[in-house]
Amino acid sequence: MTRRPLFPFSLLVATVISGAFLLLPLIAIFTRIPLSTLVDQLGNQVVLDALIVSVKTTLIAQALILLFGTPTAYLIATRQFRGRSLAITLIELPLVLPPAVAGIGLFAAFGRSGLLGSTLRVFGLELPFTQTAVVLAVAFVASPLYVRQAIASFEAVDQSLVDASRTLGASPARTFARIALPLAVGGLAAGAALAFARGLGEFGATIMFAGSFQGVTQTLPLAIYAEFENRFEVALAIGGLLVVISALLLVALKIRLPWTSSTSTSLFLSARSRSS
Amino acid sequence: MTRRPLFPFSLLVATVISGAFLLLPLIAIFTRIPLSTLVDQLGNQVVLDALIVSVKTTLIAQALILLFGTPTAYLIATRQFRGRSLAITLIELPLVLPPAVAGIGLFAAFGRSGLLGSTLRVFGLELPFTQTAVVLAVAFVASPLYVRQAIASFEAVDQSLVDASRTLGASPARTFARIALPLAVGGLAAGAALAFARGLGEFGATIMFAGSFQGVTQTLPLAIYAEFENRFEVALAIGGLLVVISALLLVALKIRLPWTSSTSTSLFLSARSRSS
Amino acid sequence: PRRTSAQIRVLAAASLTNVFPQIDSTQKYSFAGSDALAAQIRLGAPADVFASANTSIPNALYAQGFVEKPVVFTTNKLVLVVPTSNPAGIKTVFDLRQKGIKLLVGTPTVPIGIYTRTILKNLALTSVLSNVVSQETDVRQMLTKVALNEADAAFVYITDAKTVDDKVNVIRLPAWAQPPIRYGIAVLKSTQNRADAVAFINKVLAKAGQAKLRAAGFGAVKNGVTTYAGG
Amino acid sequence: MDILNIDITVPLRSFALELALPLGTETVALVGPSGAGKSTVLRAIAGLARPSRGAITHAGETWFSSERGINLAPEDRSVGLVFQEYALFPHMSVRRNIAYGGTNRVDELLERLHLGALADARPGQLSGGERQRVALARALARDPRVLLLDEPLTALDAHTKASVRAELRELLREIQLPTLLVTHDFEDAAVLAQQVGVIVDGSLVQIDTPAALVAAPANPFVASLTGANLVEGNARAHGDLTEVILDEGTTVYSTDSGTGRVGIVIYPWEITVSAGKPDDSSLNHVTGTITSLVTIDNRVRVQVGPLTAETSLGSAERLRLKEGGQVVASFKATATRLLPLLQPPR
Amino acid sequence: MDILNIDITVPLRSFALELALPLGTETVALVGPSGAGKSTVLRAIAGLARPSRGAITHAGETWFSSERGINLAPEDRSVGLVFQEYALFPHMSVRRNIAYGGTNRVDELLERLHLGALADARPGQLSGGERQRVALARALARDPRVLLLDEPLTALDAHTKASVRAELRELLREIQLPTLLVTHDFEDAAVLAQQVGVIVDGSLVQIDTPAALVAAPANPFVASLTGANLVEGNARAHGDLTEVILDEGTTVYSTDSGTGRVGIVIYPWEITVSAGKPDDSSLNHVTGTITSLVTIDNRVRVQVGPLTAETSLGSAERLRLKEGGQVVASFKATATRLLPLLQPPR
Ligand SMILES: Nc1ncnc2c1ncn2[C@@H]1O[C@H](COP(=O)(O)OP(=O)(O)OP(=O)(O)O)[C@@H](O)[C@H]1O
Ligand SMILES: Nc1ncnc2c1ncn2[C@@H]1O[C@H](COP(=O)(O)OP(=O)(O)OP(=O)(O)O)[C@@H](O)[C@H]1O
Ligand SMILES: [Mg+2]
Ligand SMILES: [Mg+2]
Repeated sequence: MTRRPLFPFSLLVATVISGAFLLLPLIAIFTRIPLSTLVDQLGNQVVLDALIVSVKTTLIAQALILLFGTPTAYLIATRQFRGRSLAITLIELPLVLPPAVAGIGLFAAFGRSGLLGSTLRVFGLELPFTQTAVVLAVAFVASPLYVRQAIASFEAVDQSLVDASRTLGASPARTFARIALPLAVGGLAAGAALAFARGLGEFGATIMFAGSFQGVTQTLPLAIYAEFENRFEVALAIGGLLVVISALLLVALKIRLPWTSSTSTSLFLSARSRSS
Repeated sequence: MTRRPLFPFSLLVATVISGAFLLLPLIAIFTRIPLSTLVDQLGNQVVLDALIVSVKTTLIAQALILLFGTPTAYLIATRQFRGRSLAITLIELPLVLPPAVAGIGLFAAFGRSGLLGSTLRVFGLELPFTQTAVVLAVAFVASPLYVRQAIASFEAVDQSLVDASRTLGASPARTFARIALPLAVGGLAAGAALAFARGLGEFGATIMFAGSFQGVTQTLPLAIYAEFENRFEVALAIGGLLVVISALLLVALKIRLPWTSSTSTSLFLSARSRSS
Repeated sequence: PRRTSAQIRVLAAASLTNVFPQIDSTQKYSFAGSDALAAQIRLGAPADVFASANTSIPNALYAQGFVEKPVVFTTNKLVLVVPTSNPAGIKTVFDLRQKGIKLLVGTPTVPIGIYTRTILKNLALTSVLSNVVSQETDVRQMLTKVALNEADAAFVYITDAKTVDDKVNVIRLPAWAQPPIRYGIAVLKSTQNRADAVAFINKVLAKAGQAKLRAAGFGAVKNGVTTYAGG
Repeated sequence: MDILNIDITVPLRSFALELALPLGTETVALVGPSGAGKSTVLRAIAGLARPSRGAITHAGETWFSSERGINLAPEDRSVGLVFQEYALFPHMSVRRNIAYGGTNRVDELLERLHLGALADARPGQLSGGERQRVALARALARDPRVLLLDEPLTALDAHTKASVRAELRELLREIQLPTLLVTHDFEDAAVLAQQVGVIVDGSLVQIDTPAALVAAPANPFVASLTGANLVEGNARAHGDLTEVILDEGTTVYSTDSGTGRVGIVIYPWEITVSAGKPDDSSLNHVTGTITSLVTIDNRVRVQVGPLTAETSLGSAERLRLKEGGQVVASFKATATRLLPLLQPPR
Repeated sequence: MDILNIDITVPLRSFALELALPLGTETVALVGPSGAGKSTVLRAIAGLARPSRGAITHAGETWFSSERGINLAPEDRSVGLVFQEYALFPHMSVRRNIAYGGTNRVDELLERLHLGALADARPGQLSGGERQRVALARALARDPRVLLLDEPLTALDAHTKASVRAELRELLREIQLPTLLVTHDFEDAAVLAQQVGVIVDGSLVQIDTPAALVAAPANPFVASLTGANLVEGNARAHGDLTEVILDEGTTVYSTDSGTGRVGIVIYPWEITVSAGKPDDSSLNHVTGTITSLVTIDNRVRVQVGPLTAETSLGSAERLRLKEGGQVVASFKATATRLLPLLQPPR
């Protein structure tokens, strides 16, 4: 009888340890920041500029990730082809790049002497050191997280609903927009949240590929670095601000659309029936 | 009739653009590395040291992530409690920290004058600048990716199988080990792959919390940084080596256990229903 | 009688990456940006010696009680680097006045940025700051970008420039305009091996050490101390 | 002698399940509409759902008691639960699935349930009937003292159902355990169980032998479950009999008593179809056109107005029944059962 | 006149589906064991599965032709497909589900299928029967020229199935469309369809009216589907008759011809049960003990040795049948059909 609670107890212990490990550093940062410093940052022009750049570039990057990542995920999720598992691995690979290497990779691909450099120059485009470069760097490091989750979410859409849509006269495009997309939206939102969090914290590839110029390419993480030397507390306070903003955004993203809870049972049932 | 193929065509275009965007930087890096340099690196003592440190710390971090993250995910996946969605958000939050801030957070939590500093000192532990610090830094940035996926995988295990195990006389611990774990293993492996990739590329938090001591805390990404001072090609070559190693490991992780292919669909499907 | 010395931990500015191990290969080094190292020290990092690429950081740490009194152990010089292909055709620093040049400088919050602004002021060239496309925190990043031919020019330390001289052309700057760039070194207050730490600093200050530094492009300290006092 | 005693309340989403049921070594079937709470009964007994009130005792041992704060974990109750979709472990062979419940009798059970040849197959490779047998073997491997079967036949093809049902019937008879069997299907209940309990909206509305349920359905649901015609009308006393004016106009008589709004229950096989009013003892006659005529086995189902009558293939041919034809459907007053209409029939 | 012409081969995992079927404005039911390829037929017609060979034409328009390289997309074929689990869009109201197929007739269909009150409900809030009606309404909203129903009744409770089936029968009769209906259940097929096609392992083994299938099942599967007893034995000629020695020993006679290993098909309602050898024209008699006795409706199923006989409740009571009692099961030689045993019966 005394042995019984051992398992739930060890689960709890492991959870407390994991939770403490992941949260303590966050909490510790806040204990180092005088609250007044945190609030003051909202009046600091450098921080305000960086905030605007961060929000703007992250939102544009996010939009691009959704715009290109969603169809990519849909294609991979709905088509059977050889090398599918390899394709998913390739999508995951950018995650492994150390940030500076990622930045160099972006230079080597999209820089002025990069693979596409001359092509881009024909169109009058020079990407490095522009806000576009920030967007590309963020998109590069964050999109694998979204695309991977999106593939799983689209795979989870009941195929018979897609088939039903087609037999009801809907084109593949209409089926995607009216059926697959609304039904996958919960998983897509979760993936977008991960990508968004990663993008907002992105530093290494950005400073390499886009540089750091206040009001143009200096995002919040870059501003933190610039402030390290001078005013350590200010740097930390910007970090704190970043955490608070991201937490609010993540929670907001978690607010699911109204119908998703009611569909869960029926999806579940049809899912099971297919598996059995 | 001409309008019909527009949708599949635009899917394909989006996929080609996404794929090119994610792969071009990788390919471009390799075009910059003379193959001989890449091979030479395997004889470079700095690289060998760094490779050993990287493999060792990443494996230990991975083991810790699996050891603590798996029960955490199981608990969160199987218990209904208030603030569950908040708990998942908190787990995602470390992703948003710029790496240097994460390193500072680790210092502030586990450093000598950190929150747990005095407690750790009682046990004679001083973490910063040790290999343990590398492990912690890697675990901190990589574990959210694993835990999040693991929660989804455990949620996807058919509840009736768990119930069946209990009515057949199995304790919760045996049910976890013999039913939930084997059935979730595909998803867990995918999550572990993501975390592994992220951990192997980790730079910012490591250099801050663990320093860059050759043979002790200098991982491959830190060695790349150090070699920038020295020989540019060598740095890139190490980056290329890292990509090759990771790709091999990721593909190896994708080789699923024999029965998972048949259950993978159902896991996915039921996962959706509960998460949405 | 010499006691057996323990390995000490040296936190040193990234520009010292190659030279310090040449001076003493037995110690444990961690090379990073001086500001990041300062942050680590403030957070209680367990190390023994701090070698910074400037004097203001060690002085500030000294004032805050984190390190003993720092001494200057070497100096450095600013140079302008351009890619070997030199697409903007920059021959001298005055060519930076052309419009549309992609110029990299350090941010005003890091030493390289402060020095760069000083030298530009001395040269009456502050107008070229309008050509700046990025204010960087890390000299190596700047060098990498120039080496990759992605930026047209950058102000960096001569010692860093030397490490990639096959990828960049170094344009020297007039000596009269150079700001004093002095590297400070100090023992950490929290060290457990003060004797070994002092011994290491003395090794750097000694003739052999200074010779190695000069070979790497660093400058000699005029009227510099040859033994570390601390305090 | 009752072995398992159940008296519980389980709160559900929109109502509470309330059940008091003593069980000996017999098979009791639970039937009822979807969502009535049938599975919940089994889950509560197995320890997978926690009642808010009451007690479950087995041969003197308390498995659950709200008063005494006892709630044994599922693994500590000796029940064999067969899930509706069988819930076989997909990653284990048939043999390992069975051994999961207990290793002593694996070979015996493999043989007894004709699974020997399939011992090394994975559940995904089995047919529905084979899966059902594995699920049963696995539940029995635990040596359970109570057997709970949740719709064991629903997942089966119609053409295998009959034979699996016959096998299951044999098995239940042999093992002599208190058995609760949930089903949607009255025919399954009738074949497999000695007693049939009808659960509607969480309440046990009737429990009796299958024959008794057919003879006297206590409510409209039971009536429609057993295959009866159910029509509505207004009743008033008429001498010894009750006169009921059907909503569609016809007047019929019943030996049951009742007034006001009532449901009228008549089984198809108690309705005779003839060309004109027959010369027999039937008191009730409904004249109408045949709207549908369906042959099932050797019987013909004839739809006349609101009523379905059943007649043999032979007499249907003799009467030359055809759709659109005018016929009289006759049935006795004794075969016309009346039900109070407490709730609108579903 | 045939409107829809199907002649296709679809390669499946372990066999190929081969089907040639012309269809007028009638309902054809497809029955067969699980995995036989029934759903694949519907999917191929709807354009969701691509045949490897053949053609599908509708009133002169080619939907698929391997020769001419034509393969219309599902949205360009005018079919209404009702999926087995209905596949209603969970994120849309009933009205929007129906309007998805076409907006012209939504209100008419809501009314016609008694869904007016549910127009704003989400599928998750509907009962099985309601969902089935929504699925049907949605398929009809497209104004389809062919209706395909995949097990439309399987997901329903037993007690609602009969009424939903009757409604569906009415509807199919009204709309006058070529209709293919997949089912596991011969009774559903008999009620809803004019013709029943039996598919086993991808081949159409028999297609005929329900009554004809019962009268002359072409193979063991059809026999067991229609509810027959199926036993095996060795046959040889015996004058005009065929003499069959059953595996269990008894000798029976059949008017069908056959030699060697055969399957013997006898329907339960063609077997009479009596205490001793009856004085009637039955040539075949099997003596044995009653192993099971089950009452269904007003009939009693009596298991005697390998045979199930069906008798009325009245005669069962008259004969005082009880389990373990010794009886004789008798049936005529004309009611004893012989089948070649090409493949081992399932
Ligand atoms: N955990 C729960 N908490 C509250 N209500 C529940 C829970 N599980 C199920 N219910 C509800 O309880 C009711 C009874 O469910 P149950 O599964 O027992 O029905 P059932 O009679 O077995 O139905 P079916 O024939 O469809 O299997 C349903 O209305 C269901 O929505
Ligand atoms: N895409 C496919 N490719 C190859 N084989 C398939 C495919 N889909 C199904 N099958 C196989 O084809 C066979 C027929 O499947 P189908 O769904 O048509 O059977 P069914 O008769 O409808 O069965 P059920 O009654 O169980 O619904 C099955 O054995 C199945 O495993
Ligand atoms: Mg149930
Ligand atoms: Mg099917």
